[in-house]
Amino acid sequence: SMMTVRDALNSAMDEEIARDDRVFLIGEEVAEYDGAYKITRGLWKKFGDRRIMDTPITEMGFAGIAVGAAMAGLKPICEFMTFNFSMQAIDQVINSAAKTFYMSSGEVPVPIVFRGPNGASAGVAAQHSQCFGAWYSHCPGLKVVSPYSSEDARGLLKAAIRDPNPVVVLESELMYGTAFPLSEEAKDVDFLIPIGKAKIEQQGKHITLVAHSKMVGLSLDAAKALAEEGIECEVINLLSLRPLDTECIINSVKKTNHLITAEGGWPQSGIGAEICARIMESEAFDYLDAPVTRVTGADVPMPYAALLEENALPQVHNIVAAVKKTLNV
Amino acid sequence: SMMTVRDALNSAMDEEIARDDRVFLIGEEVAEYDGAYKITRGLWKKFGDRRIMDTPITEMGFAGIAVGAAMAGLKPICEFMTFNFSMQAIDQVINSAAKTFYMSSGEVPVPIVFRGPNGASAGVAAQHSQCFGAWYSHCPGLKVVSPYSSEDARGLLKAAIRDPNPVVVLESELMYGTAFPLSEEAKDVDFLIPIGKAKIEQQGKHITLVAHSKMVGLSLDAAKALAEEGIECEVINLLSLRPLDTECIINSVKKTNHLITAEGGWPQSGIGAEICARIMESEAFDYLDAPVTRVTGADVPMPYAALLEENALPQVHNIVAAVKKTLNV
Amino acid sequence: TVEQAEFDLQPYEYHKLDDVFPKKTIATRDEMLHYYRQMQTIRKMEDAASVMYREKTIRGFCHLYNGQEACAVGIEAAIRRDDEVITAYRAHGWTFTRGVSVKNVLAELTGRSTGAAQGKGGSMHMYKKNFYGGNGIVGAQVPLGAGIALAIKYKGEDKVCITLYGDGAANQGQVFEAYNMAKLWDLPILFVCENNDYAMGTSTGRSAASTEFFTRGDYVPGFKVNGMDVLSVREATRWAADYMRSGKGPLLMELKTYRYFGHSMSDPGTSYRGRDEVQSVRKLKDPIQACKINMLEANLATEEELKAIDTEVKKEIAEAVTFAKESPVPKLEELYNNVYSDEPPFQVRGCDAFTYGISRQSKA
Amino acid sequence: TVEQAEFDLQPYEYHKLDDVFPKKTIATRDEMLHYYRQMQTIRKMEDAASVMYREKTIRGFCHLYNGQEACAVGIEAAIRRDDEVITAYRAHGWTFTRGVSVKNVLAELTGRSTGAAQGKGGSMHMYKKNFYGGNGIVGAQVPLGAGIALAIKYKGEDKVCITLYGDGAANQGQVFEAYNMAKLWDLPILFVCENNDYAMGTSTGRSAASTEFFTRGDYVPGFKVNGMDVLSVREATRWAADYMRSGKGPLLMELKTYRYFGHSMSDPGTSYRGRDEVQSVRKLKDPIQACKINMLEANLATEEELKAIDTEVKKEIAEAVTFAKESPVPKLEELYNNVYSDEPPFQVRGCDAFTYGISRQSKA
Ligand SMILES: Cc1ncc(C[n+]2csc(CCOP(=O)(O)OP(=O)(O)O)c2C)c(N)n1
Ligand SMILES: Cc1ncc(C[n+]2csc(CCOP(=O)(O)OP(=O)(O)O)c2C)c(N)n1
Ligand SMILES: [Mg+2]
Ligand SMILES: [Mg+2]
Repeated sequence: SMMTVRDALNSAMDEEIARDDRVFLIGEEVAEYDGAYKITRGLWKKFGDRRIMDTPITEMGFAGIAVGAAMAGLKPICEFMTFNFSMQAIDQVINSAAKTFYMSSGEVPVPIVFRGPNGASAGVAAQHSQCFGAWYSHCPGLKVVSPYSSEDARGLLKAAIRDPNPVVVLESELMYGTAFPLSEEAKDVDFLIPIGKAKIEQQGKHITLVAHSKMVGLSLDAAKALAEEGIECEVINLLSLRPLDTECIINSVKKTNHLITAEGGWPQSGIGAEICARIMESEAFDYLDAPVTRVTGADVPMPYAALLEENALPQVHNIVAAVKKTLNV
Repeated sequence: SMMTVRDALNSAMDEEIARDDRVFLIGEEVAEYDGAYKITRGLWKKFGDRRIMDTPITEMGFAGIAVGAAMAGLKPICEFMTFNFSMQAIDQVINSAAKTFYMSSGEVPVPIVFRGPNGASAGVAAQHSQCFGAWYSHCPGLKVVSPYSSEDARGLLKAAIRDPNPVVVLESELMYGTAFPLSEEAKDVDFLIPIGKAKIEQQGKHITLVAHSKMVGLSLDAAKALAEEGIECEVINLLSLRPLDTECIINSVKKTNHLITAEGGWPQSGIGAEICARIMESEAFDYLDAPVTRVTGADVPMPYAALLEENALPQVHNIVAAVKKTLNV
Repeated sequence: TVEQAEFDLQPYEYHKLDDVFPKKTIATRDEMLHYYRQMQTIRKMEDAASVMYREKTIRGFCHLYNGQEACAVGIEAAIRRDDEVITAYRAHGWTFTRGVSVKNVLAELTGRSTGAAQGKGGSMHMYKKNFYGGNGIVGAQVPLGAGIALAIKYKGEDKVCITLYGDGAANQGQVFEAYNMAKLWDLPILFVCENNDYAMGTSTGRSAASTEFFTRGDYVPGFKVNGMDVLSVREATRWAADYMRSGKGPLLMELKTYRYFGHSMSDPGTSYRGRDEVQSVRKLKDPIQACKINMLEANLATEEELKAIDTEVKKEIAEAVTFAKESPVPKLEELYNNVYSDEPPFQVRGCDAFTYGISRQSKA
Repeated sequence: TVEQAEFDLQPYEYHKLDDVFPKKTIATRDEMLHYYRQMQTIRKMEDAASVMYREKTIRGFCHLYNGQEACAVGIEAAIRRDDEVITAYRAHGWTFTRGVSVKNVLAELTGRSTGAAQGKGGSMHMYKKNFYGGNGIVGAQVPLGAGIALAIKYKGEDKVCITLYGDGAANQGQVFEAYNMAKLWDLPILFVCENNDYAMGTSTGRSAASTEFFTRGDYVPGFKVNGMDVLSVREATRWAADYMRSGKGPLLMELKTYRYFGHSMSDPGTSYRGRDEVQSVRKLKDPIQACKINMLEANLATEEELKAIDTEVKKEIAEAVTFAKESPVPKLEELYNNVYSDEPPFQVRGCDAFTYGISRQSKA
């Protein structure tokens, strides 16, 4: 059967809130309004004010409150209406959530989930289109996941909620309405995707494409187009950005000898940069028949006009071109 | 003659404030207290309340005020007591300062400098020891510089103040008291170091070490130690993290065929990662006789205890070991 | 028709201020016709935007100002062209009163190179001399406004800065930080809280422990104004501008107003309030209707004159819509332009390792 | 000596509250001896820390609590052990009253494995059950405290959360955000502003447009207490705790106090205030002296008894100093431990591409 990413996220929260009384949801418009992007639809009607809490527009304050509640033994899901607004609260995410377990040497765990749409949406311009993958995954103490499909969304969000650590869940607004087939296994209330493990979406022998979130779809599309020309791509869906599953990438590179990374965020010190560095530093380096190159967002703030926006973000043709350059075909 | 980094920064501000009435300094304890780390010593006595403004402890607010003043034609120097506290204000740095010129398509320039100590200090634990090099340099619209020596500090800070764009100046608290020789040229009131250009601190033919800020010193020390074993290192002082002077690194790699990066921040998606990626993507890749590897801070929040802290940060031996591994000696 | 008339002002409420505002004011025929035309232009411009949004010629967010026209027009009537203004993302009305033509506003919404920001900014980000946008981050414009006011004081200019934010934004911590510094340093800033009862789907009572927004500056003197009456807004702002120009420091004005559309075009705006509620405000409190009735009753204008204005406005809007739809989209190379100010052309990385653009300065 | 005595309380000031506190209170001999011993222990522990800092056995920041002892001890006297407390970086006193021994506090300061946080946290970051530290980011602990209070209410516990911050922190925007949500949701939180006149080198008048900190919660009822009198603090807190336990929501307590040392050990603390000022507070308002005089005058204790306590305290501190200096430093492998909670051992990258550690759970 099919399920949208929206419903996958919704069902994951629904089940986890039902399962564990310590789990509650807090954020702007998450309750009575059913969520700005309707991810939390129906939850307030079902669980009421205690479990589903609307907040004023005060990101630093409510993120801090959520972290405090986690320190005191609850398991908050803190929704940022978009991750862009998490910048107002990022001190609480990093300094209070990510670092406290270490600073307290194990005395104060902070089991919290920060989630919401991340990266580009459509026509919302520079302040509303930033990808926070690189920033958050830079920081030890946090875990960072980023689902692509509905199955990913369900399994990762559930795993994040059950994790005793702070986990950032980076979703894509542009994917919320996309429906994916859902396996029977993934419908299980205990379906969890282990944080820190990547998934090979498609086997291939000529080149490896590594991506997360929406870029997995573009990579699969590129792979399809390239298959027609006899090029078989192996597509890796990272799922987690921290811990990053280096082993999976290394093994794939040992097989394909070629690697392209794809992400929606800015290039400099992005996810692709880290992957390049890890490959360089690993034994996979010796297996490379060509240098790794990155497909990324353009190195500009996001413009509003459609044509510009389209070209500020990676398209299938960028991946295809990168593959051909790499394979020299 | 010798000058400390502290005095270099101080003199740069002193001269630029004297030179241009639009330049003013704003931050916590910068005026009457002479600065938490005494970088602004004497400026308030000299220039008074109008030019040197103490603020309440409200980073988001005063950073926003500084950005607003820049939009309205002034040239603020906004001091963060340490860059750790810039996390409370980072939305104003990124969304208001870095993106506005682009969003307004050239209508509203934002000539502002954000400066202060960045990265590790001594014995101040996890919340006070983060390096923001990777985060800030990730973002187009910002420029990011990071001086090592007194000459760097003077020339870069002056260039930053005169730049019509938002510039982040990442200093090192641990270097403030260090004295360096200062050339006659660098004493000039119009001494500027161009933003975006790296500097070769030392020529060498066997391997290139790329670093910024305090790590330049460690790289030079490592180079010295290695020289005794006949290994000649070329040491590049990045000076700017955005724009990053890829050309300088590429040219050096073409000569030495080996590269090590060194930084104080966390490894994942750090400065070294970006350099690895750029080298991979450039013609320099073909000149590499061994993979590039990174020397970085350990992938943990900063601990307090001296032995742990020492080992959470790169030491000369890490660079030396990395060089030897790379050169296989 | 007469050349001028006296009007009763709507009752004000005060915080740490005496009963300072007049009870009546005189407005001339020209003034009133001007306010009417401006409000009507904003209204029709927004209506056009809503149609274009539904037609999908406008994308993304689109926050309309319908119902709140008297706020911008009333304040603008009391300040000078070179006074400074900054607001949030609900910025079309202000962009217009600050001097951008309807054409350039709508062309920005359609993302054309003739737009106020050459298509880079869209609905939330338009600018003009003495107008600093257009900020998409709720509350962020408030410290910016205080900074603009700081620049005024620093330069010794005889200006004030009008800084607008919503009832939802009024809870943001940085707003309180700005109050504090504005008061400490006596900055010439008028904090204007446009209280339209809702922040997206959240009514004020659910987000604010005190909904007396005019009092929330604590030590910042404040007052509450009926934001549906352009003259009441004008008189309060006039007094406030004088106060600030004389160096007495910040003030806080709450404008009680209402928005007719949903929060943004994607919000039907009916789940959290009844259609009745919206209808009743439209019917009983509409700022444009009120202005019209005032004029007619005072014999400042005839029904026909106002109709004629309506027709002219309609025509202007229609032309602007055509302009906005037919203007060229920005050239692809614009993607790379204006990343940095005053920089020689430089290479910018595109979406892969082989695609680069050249960044240049490109002025509208 | 007598078993108990009645004492006059210091005058209180109120905001949005009637004159609710008693004018007098009864304290027993045991209570007073306990308060005296606790305050004296904190004082001497901090004095020891200052010596060790000068000797360089303590590094980095070291914020001492001297002068403010009656705040922690007075509040602690009125709450229960399982009530919750969170404070800022000036945390040694609270760490002690919450149950960490002087040994473990000082060993944390010397960065030893026997420290309260095994040497990971240092001066600013110590914790204990029902005590959440120790936060180095000015103001950040205030929303955290509101979150702890939220958890209390959520779990239906009969507890309150004491959330402390300084006069400087009182200007931070997130403090106002926390007031708002605490009031909207009637959280059982006592906001405690420890007003010691300075934030580093900035006196309150230079950083706050209103220095009436007990009023700055606006809709949050508040009161101002002489923070140098342990019994006045105790009685106000007692009343507040009852109020909060009965579900009436947040309160704001300003404690007027003073710090004797510089802001941190690296601050001589004399450029922004006169030595006279410090001396005069020490002489005329010292909380320990006041407690002592109260006891002696009321015949609750004899001079000898108090001297005996002083001697015991001195001994305890001396032993703790030795302990802190002689405890082992953490093993190098601790560097990698406790990055994540409840995680099987995993590899962590060290400072170069060839150095890795194994991260494990390691409890003190
Ligand atoms: C920091 C931040 N948080 C959340 C949002 C999403 N958002 C945009 S507008 C809005 C409601 C603001 O309401 P109000 O301040 O009353 O202004 P109005 O829309 O009524 O004009 C919200 C929650 C945002 N843009 N920025
Ligand atoms: C967000 C942030 N900004 C600045 C600092 C640096 N800083 C540490 S303590 C302090 C002064 C705080 O004063 P106050 O709140 O009065 O507390 P006190 O030190 O008097 O106890 C400052 C500015 C910080 N730690 N965090
Ligand atoms: Mg509103
Ligand atoms: Mg203080």
